[in-house]
Amino acid sequence: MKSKAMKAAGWAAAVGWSLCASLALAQEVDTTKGIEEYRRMIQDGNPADLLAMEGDEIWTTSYGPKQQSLAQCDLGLGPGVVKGAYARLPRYFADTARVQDLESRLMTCMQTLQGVDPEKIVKEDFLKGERLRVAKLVAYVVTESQGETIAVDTAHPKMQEMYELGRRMFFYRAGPMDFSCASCHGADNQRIRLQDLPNLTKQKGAAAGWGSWPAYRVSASQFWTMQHRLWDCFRQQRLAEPIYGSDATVALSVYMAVNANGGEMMTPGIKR
Amino acid sequence: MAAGPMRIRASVSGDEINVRVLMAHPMETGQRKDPSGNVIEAHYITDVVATINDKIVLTAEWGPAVSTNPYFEFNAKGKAGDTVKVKWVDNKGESREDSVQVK
Amino acid sequence: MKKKWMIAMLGTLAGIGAAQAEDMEQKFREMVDRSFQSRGIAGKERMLQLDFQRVCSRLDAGDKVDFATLEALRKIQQDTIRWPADGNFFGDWKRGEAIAQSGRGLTWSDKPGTVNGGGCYNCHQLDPKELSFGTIGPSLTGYRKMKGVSEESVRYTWSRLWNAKALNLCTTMYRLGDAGILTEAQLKDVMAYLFDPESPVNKDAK
Amino acid sequence: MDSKRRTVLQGGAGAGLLALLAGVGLLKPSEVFAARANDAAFKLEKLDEVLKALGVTSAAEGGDIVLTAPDIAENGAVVPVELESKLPNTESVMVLIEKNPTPLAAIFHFHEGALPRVKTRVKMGQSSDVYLLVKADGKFYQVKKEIKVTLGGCGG
Repeated sequence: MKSKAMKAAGWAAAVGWSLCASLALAQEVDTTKGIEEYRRMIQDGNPADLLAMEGDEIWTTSYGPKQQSLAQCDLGLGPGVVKGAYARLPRYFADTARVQDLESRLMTCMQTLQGVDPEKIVKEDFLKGERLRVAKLVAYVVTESQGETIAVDTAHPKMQEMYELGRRMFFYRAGPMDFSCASCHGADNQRIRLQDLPNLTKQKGAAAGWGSWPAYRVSASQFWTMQHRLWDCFRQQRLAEPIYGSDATVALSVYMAVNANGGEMMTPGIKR
Repeated sequence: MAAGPMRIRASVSGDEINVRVLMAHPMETGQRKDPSGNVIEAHYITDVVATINDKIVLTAEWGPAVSTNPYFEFNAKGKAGDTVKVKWVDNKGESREDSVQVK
Repeated sequence: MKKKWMIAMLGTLAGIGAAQAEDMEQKFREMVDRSFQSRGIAGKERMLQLDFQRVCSRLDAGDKVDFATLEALRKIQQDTIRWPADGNFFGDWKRGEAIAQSGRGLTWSDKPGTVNGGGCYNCHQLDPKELSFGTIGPSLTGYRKMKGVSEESVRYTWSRLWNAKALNLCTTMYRLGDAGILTEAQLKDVMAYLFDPESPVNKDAK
Repeated sequence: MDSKRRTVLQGGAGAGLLALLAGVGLLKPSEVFAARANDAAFKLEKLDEVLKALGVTSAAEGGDIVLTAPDIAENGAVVPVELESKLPNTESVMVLIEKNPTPLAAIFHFHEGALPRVKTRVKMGQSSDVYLLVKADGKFYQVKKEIKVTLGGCGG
């Protein structure tokens, strides 16, 4: 009979609390080939589809102090147009006079159409409260761009400025480990443990990275938006917390998305 | 993720249908702890029933080792227009049923 | 098409005057200031750059930095190196292995007082039996044989762990000793993991 | 939209739940009390005890049954497995993961009209032998496969 502690330890690995645990494996396993086979096998049935279904309902359901749906939300292609919208974000929006990514834009729509206070969402944690609603909307919106070509318009001067600010943010080293985004994502063929790190400074890597997020993380059983992904990158860089929807996060998204132009949107992704 | 919607996709090929089911369910083992060290209560689907035109074709018994947000796929004799119904029941007595018409 | 735009933009950037470059730098600093906040043990002050971090960021981004500037900053890093107080470089390789495997510490989700790991496997191969290793840094499998056990090699390794920036200012390798990521005792354990003939890093290396 | 009905039915425990199941017409009265018929086996911690509880006294190796799974799983929380039997009169397939705290993961019962093939995802606490057990014509058959589990990306 196994002890309770042993049982707990056995499950701990399976459910991902011990993220740093790692098992020494027999060398003869062809790791790369095995991992590729694994990744291929989990592509079917991405649980992000479940959130996308909920997001679809949320989009068309009246909500908030104003009891309006988001059916008139303009994601850049005109009010209510969702198909293909994500493949063209971030972009400059004249009504807010700002460059916005999907999540900051959704907050604008929720504020103007439904009367939901964006400050409340900014203060929440990921996958909680209103921010979970945003995540479900994100799952829906990005699914509607699956298979589209990434085509971010850089004509507006504000977009060019945000690209430059994003580039600077990408290479910005700071904190106790002296890391920047480029420390992990600035060269080809690098990986942390077994995780491949796309080179986001080049088109191919940027398309692979930008094009496969937001994604469902099987290790956490969670759907992560791009804001969530960036937030956790900064956590692992040992830097301070980026504020939800802040300009630094939007600028980084502009940098990645523009570098990815011409690539394919494979959203929502599914990751280990 | 709380228990929520189910997504059923059913497609026909010859005289067989392929059914793919995705369920929103935490599938908590009851042996996991939250960050403050409290044990998270077991919560998992125990039984699944799939019918085609109200006739049972497949039943399943699950333990907590089925992955969170379960996915499963099966094949059965059938044709376009058939109604595929899937229902689950969990250890807390919650249940959910969804159906789809084979296209 | 994207390339064309990039070139056009680079042209624009090259064409703008020093005043505008200064303006962009100001905008960038303001953006960082309003975009980050303290959380847990990760205070907002972490967003402030040290001199060498700023220069290395520019270098990484493709700017030209003159050699004298880099060399002056490197010398400052070199002066940070401290040798073991008792003159003994080696601890316990088994503890060293646990430190190499652990990537914990210093994030806003870590509680104060968390024992930091070295995170070595995130970037390096060490024990050849461990298949989950990163490739950002070079493989250190068979380290003892690779580097030898001369005093020079031991001191080189210690300084590399204490502050890798002393040898290569803009390396990705963090300053395990200088930045207080590992304690002196932990560093000794990692040293043993690298050098001990019984450590799997060496024993199981082909 | 694929799903025609989306309703969460909140049932009570015990008799209420069973009544509910019968009520929606999914279960015939005779099956009402068959819910997780092998309940006890799911709670056992040792593989041989589980087999005993399932009534398996002997199982033929191999046969026309196939367990398809990756050699290595990048994350033990989601390990894809495909179970297939080509044996006539296959009644059920079972997945057992030897080193899990409770080895029995799932049982699929095939009724008239179903083809004896399913795909699903299971959790594995560590590298382990995984068994596919098939019941056909009242007899048991088994195959096993070792699946290595790794966890990477320290810190998530």
